[in-house]
Amino acid sequence: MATATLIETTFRDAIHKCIDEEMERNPDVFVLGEDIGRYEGTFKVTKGLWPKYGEKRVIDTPIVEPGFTGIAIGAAMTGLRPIVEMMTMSFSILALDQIINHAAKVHYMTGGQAKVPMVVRGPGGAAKQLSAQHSHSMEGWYAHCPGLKVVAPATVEDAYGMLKTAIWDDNPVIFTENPGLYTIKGTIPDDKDFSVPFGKAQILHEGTDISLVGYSRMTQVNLAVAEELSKEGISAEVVDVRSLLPLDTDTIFASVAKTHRAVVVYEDWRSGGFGAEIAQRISEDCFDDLDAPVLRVGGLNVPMPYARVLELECIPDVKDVLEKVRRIL
Amino acid sequence: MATATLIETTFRDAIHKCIDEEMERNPDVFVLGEDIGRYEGTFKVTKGLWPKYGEKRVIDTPIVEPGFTGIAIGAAMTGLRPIVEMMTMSFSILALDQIINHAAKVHYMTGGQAKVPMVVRGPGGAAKQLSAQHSHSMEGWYAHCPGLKVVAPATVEDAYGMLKTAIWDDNPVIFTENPGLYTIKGTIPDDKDFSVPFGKAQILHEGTDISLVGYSRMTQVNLAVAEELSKEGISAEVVDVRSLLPLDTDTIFASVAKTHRAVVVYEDWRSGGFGAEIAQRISEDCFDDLDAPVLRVGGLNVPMPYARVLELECIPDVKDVLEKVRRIL
Amino acid sequence: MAKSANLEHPQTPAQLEEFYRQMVFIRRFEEKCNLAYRQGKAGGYLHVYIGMEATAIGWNAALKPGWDYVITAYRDHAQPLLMGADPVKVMAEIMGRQGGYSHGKGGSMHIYDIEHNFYGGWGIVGGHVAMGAGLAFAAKYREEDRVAVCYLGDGASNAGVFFETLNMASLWDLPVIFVIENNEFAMGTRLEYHASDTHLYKRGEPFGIKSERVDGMDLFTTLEDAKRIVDWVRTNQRPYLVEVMNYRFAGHGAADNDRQLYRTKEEEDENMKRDPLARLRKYLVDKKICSDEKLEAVEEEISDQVEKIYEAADASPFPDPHEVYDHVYSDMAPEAGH
Amino acid sequence: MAKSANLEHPQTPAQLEEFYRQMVFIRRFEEKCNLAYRQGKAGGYLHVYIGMEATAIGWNAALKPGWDYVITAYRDHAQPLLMGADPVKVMAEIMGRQGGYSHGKGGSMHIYDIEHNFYGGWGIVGGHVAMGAGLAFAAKYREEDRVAVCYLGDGASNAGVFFETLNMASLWDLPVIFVIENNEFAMGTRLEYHASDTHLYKRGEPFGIKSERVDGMDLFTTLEDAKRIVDWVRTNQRPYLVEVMNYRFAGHGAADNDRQLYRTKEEEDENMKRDPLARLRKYLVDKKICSDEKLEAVEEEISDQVEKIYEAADASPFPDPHEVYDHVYSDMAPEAGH
Ligand SMILES: Cc1ncc(C[n+]2csc(CCOP(=O)(O)OP(=O)(O)O)c2C)c(N)n1
Ligand SMILES: Cc1ncc(C[n+]2csc(CCOP(=O)(O)OP(=O)(O)O)c2C)c(N)n1
Ligand SMILES: [Mg+2]
Ligand SMILES: [Mg+2]
Repeated sequence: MATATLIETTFRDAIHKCIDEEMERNPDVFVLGEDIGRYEGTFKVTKGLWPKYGEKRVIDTPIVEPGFTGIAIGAAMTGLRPIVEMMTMSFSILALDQIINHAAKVHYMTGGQAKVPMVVRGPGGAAKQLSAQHSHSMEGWYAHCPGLKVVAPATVEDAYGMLKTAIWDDNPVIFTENPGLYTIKGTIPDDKDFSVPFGKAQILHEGTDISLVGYSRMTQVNLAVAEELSKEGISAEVVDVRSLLPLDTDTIFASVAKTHRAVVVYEDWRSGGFGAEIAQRISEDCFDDLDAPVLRVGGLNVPMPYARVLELECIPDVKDVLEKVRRIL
Repeated sequence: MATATLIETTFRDAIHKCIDEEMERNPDVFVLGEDIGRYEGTFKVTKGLWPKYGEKRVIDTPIVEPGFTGIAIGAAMTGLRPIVEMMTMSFSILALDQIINHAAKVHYMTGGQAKVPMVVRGPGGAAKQLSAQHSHSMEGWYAHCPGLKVVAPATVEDAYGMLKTAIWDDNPVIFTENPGLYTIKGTIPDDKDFSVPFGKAQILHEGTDISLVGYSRMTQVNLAVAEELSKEGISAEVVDVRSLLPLDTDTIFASVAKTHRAVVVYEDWRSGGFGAEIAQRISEDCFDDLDAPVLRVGGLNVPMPYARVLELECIPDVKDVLEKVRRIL
Repeated sequence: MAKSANLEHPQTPAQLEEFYRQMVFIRRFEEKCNLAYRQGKAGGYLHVYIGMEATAIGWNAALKPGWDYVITAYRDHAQPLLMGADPVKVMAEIMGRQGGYSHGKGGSMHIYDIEHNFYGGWGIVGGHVAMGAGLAFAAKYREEDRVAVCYLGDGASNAGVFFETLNMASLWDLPVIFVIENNEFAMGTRLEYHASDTHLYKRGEPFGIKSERVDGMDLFTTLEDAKRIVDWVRTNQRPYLVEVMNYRFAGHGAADNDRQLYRTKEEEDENMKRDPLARLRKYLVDKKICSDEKLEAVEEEISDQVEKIYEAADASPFPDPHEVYDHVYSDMAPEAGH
Repeated sequence: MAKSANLEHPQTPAQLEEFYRQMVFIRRFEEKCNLAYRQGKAGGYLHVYIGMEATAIGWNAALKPGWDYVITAYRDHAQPLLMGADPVKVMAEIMGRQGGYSHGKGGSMHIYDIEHNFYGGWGIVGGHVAMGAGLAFAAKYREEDRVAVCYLGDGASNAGVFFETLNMASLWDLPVIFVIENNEFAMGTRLEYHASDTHLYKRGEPFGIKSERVDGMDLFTTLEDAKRIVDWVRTNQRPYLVEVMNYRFAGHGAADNDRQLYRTKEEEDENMKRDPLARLRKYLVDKKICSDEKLEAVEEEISDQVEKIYEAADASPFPDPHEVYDHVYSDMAPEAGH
């Protein structure tokens, strides 16, 4: 098996490249969303697509998340493959009825007659001082809803490869991009057919003393924590969950079986976030392996405040994770 | 302290009576929702209020959950106390932006200048064969969102007393009524000033061998399980959580400290439901007390199917709880 | 406003008989559904189309079978039956059986026959409307001359997503027809109590959408209106909004036994005079297109047919419990267990 | 359409000078905000009102201070300043300080001054519109003759909840005025690309709501229109929809440096001729109501004032970290910690 050349790029550009390639490959793929065409997208992910593919396949929509998401679902039921950009995932709250009550249930309610090969993607989580209404982490709620697949990549390679899988998938996929990741650098294979399957967690840093389990930007935080701990001679294993639904518990449990300790880290509000599910799975299934309770680090249980000093209080960081790690080491 | 006379009534009538009394007491209290006036409400909870209070205070709305919820929030910000009936809580999905992004955040975003003394209530969870779009358990998602209070009574007395608290509360309260509870019988004190505080779980059946933790209709299932177990000489303690946000972990942990075993039961989809949060709290905080992993019983991770035989597969019942109990006893 | 029905109708006697058969069939089928519900053979929410038949029949006649798209809400038995669906599979679905279109997963509110381009069958009031425009979007995207008909109720026409969709349908020139079936009630709420202006067709106008109100209880005018509008939309590749005035004779759903809470017996009787079935029958007999005996024979034949459909559906087994996990995803099973 | 501005204006010289002061104040305040943003003293999203001042000033003048309600979206500095808010507290909020109206929790998009009946300050496009009707609902419920003014953008006027609200506002006779500020753009999307019919005032018509389009760049016509409409709504206890044609001179938000992606320099220059501030100034000078020197003195005075406001705001400390838990609830703290 020949190894593909590697391309250096950013998280943002990897997503862009993936969309571009799949639009080239398959005329059924199109993108729609607010300000994604002429204005190039608020986070510039779709920059260049409108000049290249025209307004037929790069569609600037009015600011009506329920409406344009519903149109995408209808189109997808006939076999088209829309990629819906949410300007931020926070705004997908307005389209939840369409996503959860319609897209997610079409295959089931039709008894398998219809499929919804649609991707809903966009920045999810806090950016910088966008306040309470623009900083939601929505992926946990989506991951609770059967019929959806939900992924939250943390690396450039996964952004590229998992979006490929998302676009090729015949089911509705929620693809969340933490805005803090857009500028991170990494490599992707120079291979249009490269993809990263759903339902596989990965070990990004091997370790034996404690498992740090997270997804999306929190995996980057966990990597920094592992780095920090290694200076103290503590060997942390970083488990990047990356696919919330389906969830790869095998990889997570295997790590905990090895380390006997785990901290689950997520940006979403701590209470009732999907990290509770992951943590409880470990608590349930690894009961005999655990030398300490599974701890969690989540966002503070408050609406996101504007002032930077308060906002930084809310978003989990290295210090917060370290603090929990030390409690059980 | 004189004991008030007890009145026998049903869950439905207790809610009705509470609303009626509070509308009588306080002219700022009014109700709005679909078909609640002339048509008496689909579950007949508001029957009789329209003739008594007129269309000014019992408002039949168009079928526009976002719109009328928003109007209620605006009115509440000026100090009125709307009770919004969702015909079913499933439909509140359409109003999530108004509830989560607006009502829940008003107090915070205004820095305490404005309050939203609003109650959103209605039947939540599966009724009978209402299929995928009408059978949602929404309370777990609400309980995840700071700024809301979320309660899920399981008994007639709590329906009455917690709704009093909800109506008196200056914050937005989600009050969920499992449709399977409407006809259960019980007693309430003959006292208009009676109330049940939020944030207090209760022990409805004392026991020493295992804690069965649940809320809403699942508490009734747990009571039946405890009954069943007692025949076998097993002493189960039934912890009725009833208030999800705020959550009374003290009572739950005290029970587990005594029994050393717990099963958390909820009707919502198992994966990512609020039961995961409750279970993980126990796993985390009662680590040293636990003799077995905390297990969970949740709804199957599938959209609710129509056929009764399939629907009954999905909804947790006595048998399902017993099965989990036996695994850890 | 509605046109007068005093026309020379262009249909042949054979066509007219066929329309009569369709109408009787839907009426009997729906009556059987109501009966099945009362007997506990169907559950959940079940909404019949009795009284409104001329609308679906007239519009169906204007569409290209197997080509154009149709979508509606939960009052969804008539459309698939007219589009070529297997009535046994429709009835079996209503009865929650393995042999139903969705193998018992959908029920009365969620009938789909994708093969015949009937896209359901939806329970959230207003929720399907954007998807209806999405069907038209797909036709346009593929440069096919399909038309999408999206039915919705008077109650649904207040839903925000409907207006969002009107705007985009017009902005993007989508070949979609919004058929508002104004049957004067949204469940127990009378039109006047839910719509600030009861002329619902006006709602298309601010979006530059051709919009009009027509009678939906007269088959002949409906046939004409539908043909005219469908042809116009196909040719002009623009959306259209039609407010169809009809009336539901039954309660909102099979469980609604409280009609007196929102309308009087007198009002119902008055509206029964508009019964599309009785009117078509009278026309056929008056114009000597069919004899009374002939029609009686047809009616009996159809009653038998519906009976057989019911029996065949009832012979279909209930789903097997393990099927609960099928079709959550197209390519994987959800995690099992409680 | 907009009326001509060639009127004899009824305002006294003192009133006119006061309007000029308001307009200069808003202009300078907003310029200062943009500067603060560029200097990293403000963050997040920040949207200024430059170019649109005549609208808020004209409408504010028609309202009863301390009685009527006002609500708007995230472009929300001008309204509270006009309604009596403490400008230092507004600026401090924009800078995320303890001394801000929301103690730094809201920021530029979420200004509230409930004491003066300014109800925000909202980030979800269209999301506040129903609440605006709710304010009017409350006034009516209490049998007070308050009017609620609900501003929204051209982009927001496509949102479903707006139409739901129009219907209920009319159905329930709510004294609310929907002021659509049509500044021709929704972020980077030009009106023509988001609205199928660009005459947005038509959207009130299907609901039986009196609806019209007016000029929003001329202070004098705005004063007249606003007074006429506010009085009508107060008297008739019915909703009203006004489409106000204005233009934002700045980018969508302080971070929008890509105006050339959606409009040309020529177009901007053309619209700058409509500048309400320059026009009012010219009028005052031409009609010899104020001398050029006088106005320059006023401008300088206000620049100083804004500078002092900025400094006072900047002197306010940042919130203390523990404040993060305050105001989640009115009566309890949320669970603390990560
Ligand atoms: C979002 C939502 N809210 C409420 C309901 C409950 N509901 C079901 S049908 C209905 C009335 C709809 O009336 P209309 O649109 O006129 O259709 P019709 O039943 O007359 O055909 C209501 C309120 C629902 N299904 N979805
Ligand atoms: C529901 C939602 N979708 C998208 C956005 C992002 N967004 C913020 S402002 C804006 C444009 C709104 O334009 P308009 O309503 O015309 O108001 P203007 O900015 O011109 O005052 C958009 C798309 C949002 N805040 N909320
Ligand atoms: Mg109707
Ligand atoms: Mg605008």
